[in-house]
Amino acid sequence: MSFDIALRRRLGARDIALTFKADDGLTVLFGPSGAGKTSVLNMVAGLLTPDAGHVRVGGATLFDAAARVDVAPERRRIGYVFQDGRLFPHLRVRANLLYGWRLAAEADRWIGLDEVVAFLGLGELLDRWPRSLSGGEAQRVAIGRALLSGARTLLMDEPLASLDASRRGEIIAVIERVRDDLKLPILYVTHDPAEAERLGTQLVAMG
Amino acid sequence: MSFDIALRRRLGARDIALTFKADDGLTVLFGPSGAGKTSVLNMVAGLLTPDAGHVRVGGATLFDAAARVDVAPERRRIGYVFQDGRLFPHLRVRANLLYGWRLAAEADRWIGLDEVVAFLGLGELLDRWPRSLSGGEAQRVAIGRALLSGARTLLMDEPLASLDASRRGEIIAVIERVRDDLKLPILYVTHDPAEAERLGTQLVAMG
Amino acid sequence: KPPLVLAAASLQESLSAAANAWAARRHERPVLSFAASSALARQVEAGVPADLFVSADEAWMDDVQRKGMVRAGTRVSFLRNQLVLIAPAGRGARMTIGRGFPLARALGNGRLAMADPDAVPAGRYGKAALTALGVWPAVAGRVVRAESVRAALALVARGEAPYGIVYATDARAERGVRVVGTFPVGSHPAITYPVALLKGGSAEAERFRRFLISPAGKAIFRRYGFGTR
Amino acid sequence: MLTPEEWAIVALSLRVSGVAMAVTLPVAFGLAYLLSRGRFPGRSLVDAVVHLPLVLPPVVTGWLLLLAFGRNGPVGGWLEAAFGVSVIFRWTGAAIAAGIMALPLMVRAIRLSIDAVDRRLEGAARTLGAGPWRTFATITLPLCLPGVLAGLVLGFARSIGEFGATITFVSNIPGETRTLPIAIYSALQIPGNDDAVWRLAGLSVALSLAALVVSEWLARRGQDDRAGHVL
Amino acid sequence: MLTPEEWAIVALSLRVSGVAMAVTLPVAFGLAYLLSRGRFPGRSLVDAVVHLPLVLPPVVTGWLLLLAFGRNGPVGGWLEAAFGVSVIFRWTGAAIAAGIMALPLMVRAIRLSIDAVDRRLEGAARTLGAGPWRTFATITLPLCLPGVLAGLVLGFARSIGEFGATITFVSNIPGETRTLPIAIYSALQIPGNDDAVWRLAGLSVALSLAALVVSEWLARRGQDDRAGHVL
Ligand SMILES: Nc1ncnc2c1ncn2[C@@H]1O[C@H](COP(=O)(O)OP(=O)(O)OP(=O)(O)O)[C@@H](O)[C@H]1O
Ligand SMILES: Nc1ncnc2c1ncn2[C@@H]1O[C@H](COP(=O)(O)OP(=O)(O)OP(=O)(O)O)[C@@H](O)[C@H]1O
Ligand SMILES: [Mg+2]
Ligand SMILES: [Mg+2]
Repeated sequence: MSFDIALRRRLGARDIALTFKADDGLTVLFGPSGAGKTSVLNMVAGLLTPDAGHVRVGGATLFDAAARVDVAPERRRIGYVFQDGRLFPHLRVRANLLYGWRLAAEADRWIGLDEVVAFLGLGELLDRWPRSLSGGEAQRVAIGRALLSGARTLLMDEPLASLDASRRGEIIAVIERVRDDLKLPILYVTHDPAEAERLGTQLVAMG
Repeated sequence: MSFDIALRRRLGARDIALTFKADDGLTVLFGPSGAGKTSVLNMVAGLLTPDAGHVRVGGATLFDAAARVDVAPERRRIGYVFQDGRLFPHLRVRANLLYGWRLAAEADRWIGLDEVVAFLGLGELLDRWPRSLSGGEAQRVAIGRALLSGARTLLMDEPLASLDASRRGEIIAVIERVRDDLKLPILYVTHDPAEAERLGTQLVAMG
Repeated sequence: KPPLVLAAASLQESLSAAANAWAARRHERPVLSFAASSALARQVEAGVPADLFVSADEAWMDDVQRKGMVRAGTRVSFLRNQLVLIAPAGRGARMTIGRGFPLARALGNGRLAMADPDAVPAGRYGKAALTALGVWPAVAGRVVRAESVRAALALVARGEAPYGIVYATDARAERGVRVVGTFPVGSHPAITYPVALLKGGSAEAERFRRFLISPAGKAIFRRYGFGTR
Repeated sequence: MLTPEEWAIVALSLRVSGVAMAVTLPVAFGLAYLLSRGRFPGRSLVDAVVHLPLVLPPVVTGWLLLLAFGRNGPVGGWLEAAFGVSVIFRWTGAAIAAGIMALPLMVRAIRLSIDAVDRRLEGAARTLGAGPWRTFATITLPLCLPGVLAGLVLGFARSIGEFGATITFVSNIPGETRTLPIAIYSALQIPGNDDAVWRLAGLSVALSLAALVVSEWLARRGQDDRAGHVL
Repeated sequence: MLTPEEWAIVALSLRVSGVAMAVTLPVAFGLAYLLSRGRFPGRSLVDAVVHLPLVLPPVVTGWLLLLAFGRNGPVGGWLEAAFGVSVIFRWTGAAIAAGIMALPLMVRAIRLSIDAVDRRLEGAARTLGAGPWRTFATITLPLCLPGVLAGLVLGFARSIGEFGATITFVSNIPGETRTLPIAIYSALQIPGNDDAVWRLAGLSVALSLAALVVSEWLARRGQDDRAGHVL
C-alpha cells in the first residue's frame, strides 16, 4: 500500500477533506480549481497540519491526529514539486538543484546532477539566478531539485503545466522510470486527461 | 492588420528576435520553454524595451526604435494576463479585478464585473486576499483583471495552464467572443495543441 | 597605576597644565577625566575607582560627601571665579552693574544667554546676582537657558544673543566676545571650586591634591584667570 | 497626577515631535526613494549626508544647525529676510532639530522596504492603465508601508528622546523649547532631585510606549489577514 | 596628517564600535527574530524595552548603566564577584554603551527584513531535508541579509557618534573611554578651539563614510545580479 490517507482541514470558510488508499504506483489527484489538491499535498508533505486524520505512506505513519504523530517535514523524505516553483532566489540554479542532494545520505541518492541536467535541459542555466529564468525553465529546475533530494516519495503539483510537448515527453519518461523501476509512490496533480491516462496507476477525484 | 512586429533584444547571453505580421483575430505564439515568448509579450506591452525594431498593433505604432517612438505602457491600452498572475497582494480580489476598470473610460469598458465574476466563477473569492487563493483561482482573477481593464488588445501568457477542462471551456468561449464579436487583436501563448487549434487564427513559431 | 582625577569640564586647560607641571616634577602624570560635575558626581556615587574629584559646584561635592564617598578632612575650596556680563566682540556698551542696572533696556527684544538658572551652577549664580540687583523679574522672560556656560558663550559669540552671563575665565578665552561688566562679588554666593580625595584614593593622589592647593599649584590656575584662596 | 507644568512639557514634546514627523516623513520618503531607485552621480554623497546626524555627536549637529539657522547663518538670514521668521530659540527650531536627528533612521527603514518592492507589480499596474504617479500611489507606496511605519516609529521615538542637538540649537526655554529630555537633563543637574528625573523619564517612556502600541496595532491590522498563506 | 593622539582616538573609537557591533548584532538579530516570529505574552513589553535607549535622553541611559554596572549595581557586583572584571571606566564599558544605544535601530531594521521573508521558501527547504536550524542558516538568514546589513550600518554609525550615555557611564578617560565624540566634546569645552573640533568631526565623518561605502558595495554585490528581472 503506497498511500493511506484520511484528512480533514478547515481553510478559512472552506473544509478540505479527502480519504483514499492507493496501491503502488502513481496516484493522480484531480479535481477543479480550488478543490483542495494543493492543500492535500501540503498536508502529506507536513507543511500544513490537518485538523484530523492520518497520513501513511509506504507503511510509515507520517501523521496521526489521534496518536499524536507528526513527523517533521525534513524527516518525511518527500520530494515536492510545488505548483509555483518556489526556487530559492538567493541561490543560483546549480545550488538550488543540489540543495536537497547535499543533505541526502549517499545511499539515498537515486539520481545524479548530470542526468537531471541532461533530460531537463538545464545545461546552460546552471550559473543563472532563478529570477532570470523563464516560466518553463523555473518549473524544470523545481522538478530537478525535488528528484535530486533522494526522496522516497514524490508529490508533483502540475509539474508539466507550462512545458512544451517534446520536453513533456522526456520528463514523463523519467517519471515512468521512477514509478516502475524505483517503485517510489507518487502523488500527482494534473488537469490534463492525456497525462493522467498515461501516468496514472489510479485516479482520485476531489471536489 | 492586427500585429506588425519586428523585435530584437539581448537578454543576458541570449538574443530574442521575432518578426511577424498577423491579420485580425487571435495569433498563437508557440515555441519551446525559454524561446522568448514572454519576452516578446513584455516588449509588446511596453514593459521591456527592445534593442531594435518596431511594434505596431491595429495600425498604431507603439514602438519604433528608428523613429524613437515608445508609447508608455499605460497608454497602449493592452490587457496582459501574465504567466505568473501578478495579483496585487495588498488589494482584495475585488479591488484587483476593478483596478484597471476604474481607470478605463466609460466608453472603453466592454465587459462588467458581474459577467466576469460569473464565467470565471469568482463569486466567493471577491473579499479574499490574493495570497490565500489556489493556483487556478489566482489565474482566473488575473484573466478577469485584464479583461476588465477595457483594453483594445489582449496579451495572454498561458492563461489556462492550470485550469480544469470545464473551466477552460467556459473561458475559451469568452475568448472566442472577444475575438469574433469585439474583434480585439489577441496575442496568445500556449503549449497545448488543441487550444492553439481551436483558438488560433494564425500561428507564429519561435525558437 | 597613576591617580585618576575626575574634574569639571571647565577646568580642562588649567588642570591639564597643573598635571603637566606635576609630571615635570618627576611624578607620574595623573589621568584626568573631564565631564559635567553632575555626571562625575554620579559616577563617584556609583563607586567608581577614582582618586580625586574636582567639582565646579559645591552642591555636588556636598552630595558626594553626604553619600560618604569623601575622605574626611581633604575637602578644600581652592579656586574662585567671577561672573561677568558679555556682549559679542565690537558690540554692546560698557555697563556698570549695580542695583537696578538697565539690562532689560539694553536687551531690547534680544535674548540674554546664560547657563540654565535652575540647574547649572553658573546659571544659578547668575540668577542669584540678577535677583539681588533687582533686575531678574525684568529679564527672566528673555533668558535663554543654555546647557552649559560654554554654550551660552557660543550663543553670544555667534551674535544670536546680544548679552550673556558667563564666568570670567570663559569670557577671557573666547575672542568673539568682550566683557562689558563684572558682577559685584556680594551680589551672589561665592563661586568656589572644591577638591577632595575620594574614599579609597591613593597616597599619590593625595600628594597631587596637596600640590594643587599649594602656592605653586594655585599659580598655574591664576594664569587661566581663576582666583585662589 | 501630573502637575500642570509637566502637562505643558508633555504637550510641547508631542507638538515638537508631531510636527517634526509630519514634515520629515515626506522628506525621508523622497530621499529613500531616490537612494533606492535613483542612479545618478553623487548618490553615495547624498547617502552619506543623510547619515551625518547619526554619526556626529548631537552637540555638533546642534552647533551646525545654529550656524545655518542662526541670525547670521545662510538659512537663518534668508528666512529672516524673506519671511521675517526666526526658528532659533523657538519650538519650530526644536522640531527642526528633532526631524534632522530622526531623518537617517527613517530613510534607512523606508529604503529597505522600497528595495523589497516587486517592481513587476508596478509593470502590471502600468498595463492596466495607471500612469507612473498613480502606480506609485496605489502600488509602490502601499507595498512599502511596513517600512514607512517602521521608519515613523523609529523617528518618533528618536525625536521624543532628542536632547543634544536641541539644547545646543534652541536652548532650554520653558514653554518654547523645554521638551521632555531637556527637562530631564535640567532635573539631573540638581543633586538629590532624582524623583523628578524618574517621573519625567517615566513620562517619556509612557509616551513612546503608547506610540509603539498604536504602531504595532496598525501594522498587525495591515498584515496578518493579508498573509493568508497556511504554507 | 593626523597627530598620534588623534590616531589613538580613532583607533579606540573603531575598537569600541567594532566590539559593540560584534556583540550587539547577534543579540539584535535574536530579538528581531523573536519579535517578528514569536507569539508570546509580553511581546509588546520586550518591544518597548528594546526601544527604551532611543526614547530616553542618552544621559539617563548612561546613568541607568552606571547604576546597573557600578560596583554596587546588580550586574556590576555580579561581574566583579564572579569574574573579577569591571567594565566601569573601561573601553569595554564604552562598547556596552555604544551597543545598547545602537540596539533599537538594529532590531527594527532586521525585523523589517525578517517580516518580509517568504516563509513558503522555508517550507520548501524543509521538504528537501533541511531541519529547522539548517533552514534558518541557509534560507532565512541569507534572505534577510539586506536588513542585517542596514541594521549594521545604522548601528555602526550610531555607535561611532555615541556620546551622552558613554560619558555618563564611563566618563572621559584618555586612551580608555575618550572616543571621537567625547574628544569633540572636550575640544568644544575650550573656547577658540574650533579647529580641533572640526578636525575631529571630519574624522568621524570620514570613518562612517568609509563604513557606508563598504556596506553599499556589499549590498550592491549581493543584490543587483540576483534581481535579473528585466520586467
Ligand atoms: N486562508 C484561506 N481562507 C479562505 N480560503 C482559503 C484559504 N486558503 C485556502 N483557501 C481555499 O482553499 C481551497 C483549496 O485550495 P488549494 O490550493 O488546495 O486548491 P487546489 O485544488 O490546489 O486548486 P488549483 O487547482 O486551483 O491549484 C481554495 O478554494 C482556496 O481558496
Ligand atoms: N537576465 C537574463 N540573463 C540571461 N538570460 C535571460 C535573462 N532573462 C531572461 N533570459 C532568458 O531569455 C529566454 C527567454 O525567456 P522568456 O521568459 O521570454 O521565455 P518563454 O518563451 O516565455 O519561456 P517559457 O515558455 O518557459 O515561459 C530564457 O531562456 C531566459 O532564460
Ligand atoms: Mg493547487
Ligand atoms: Mg514564458
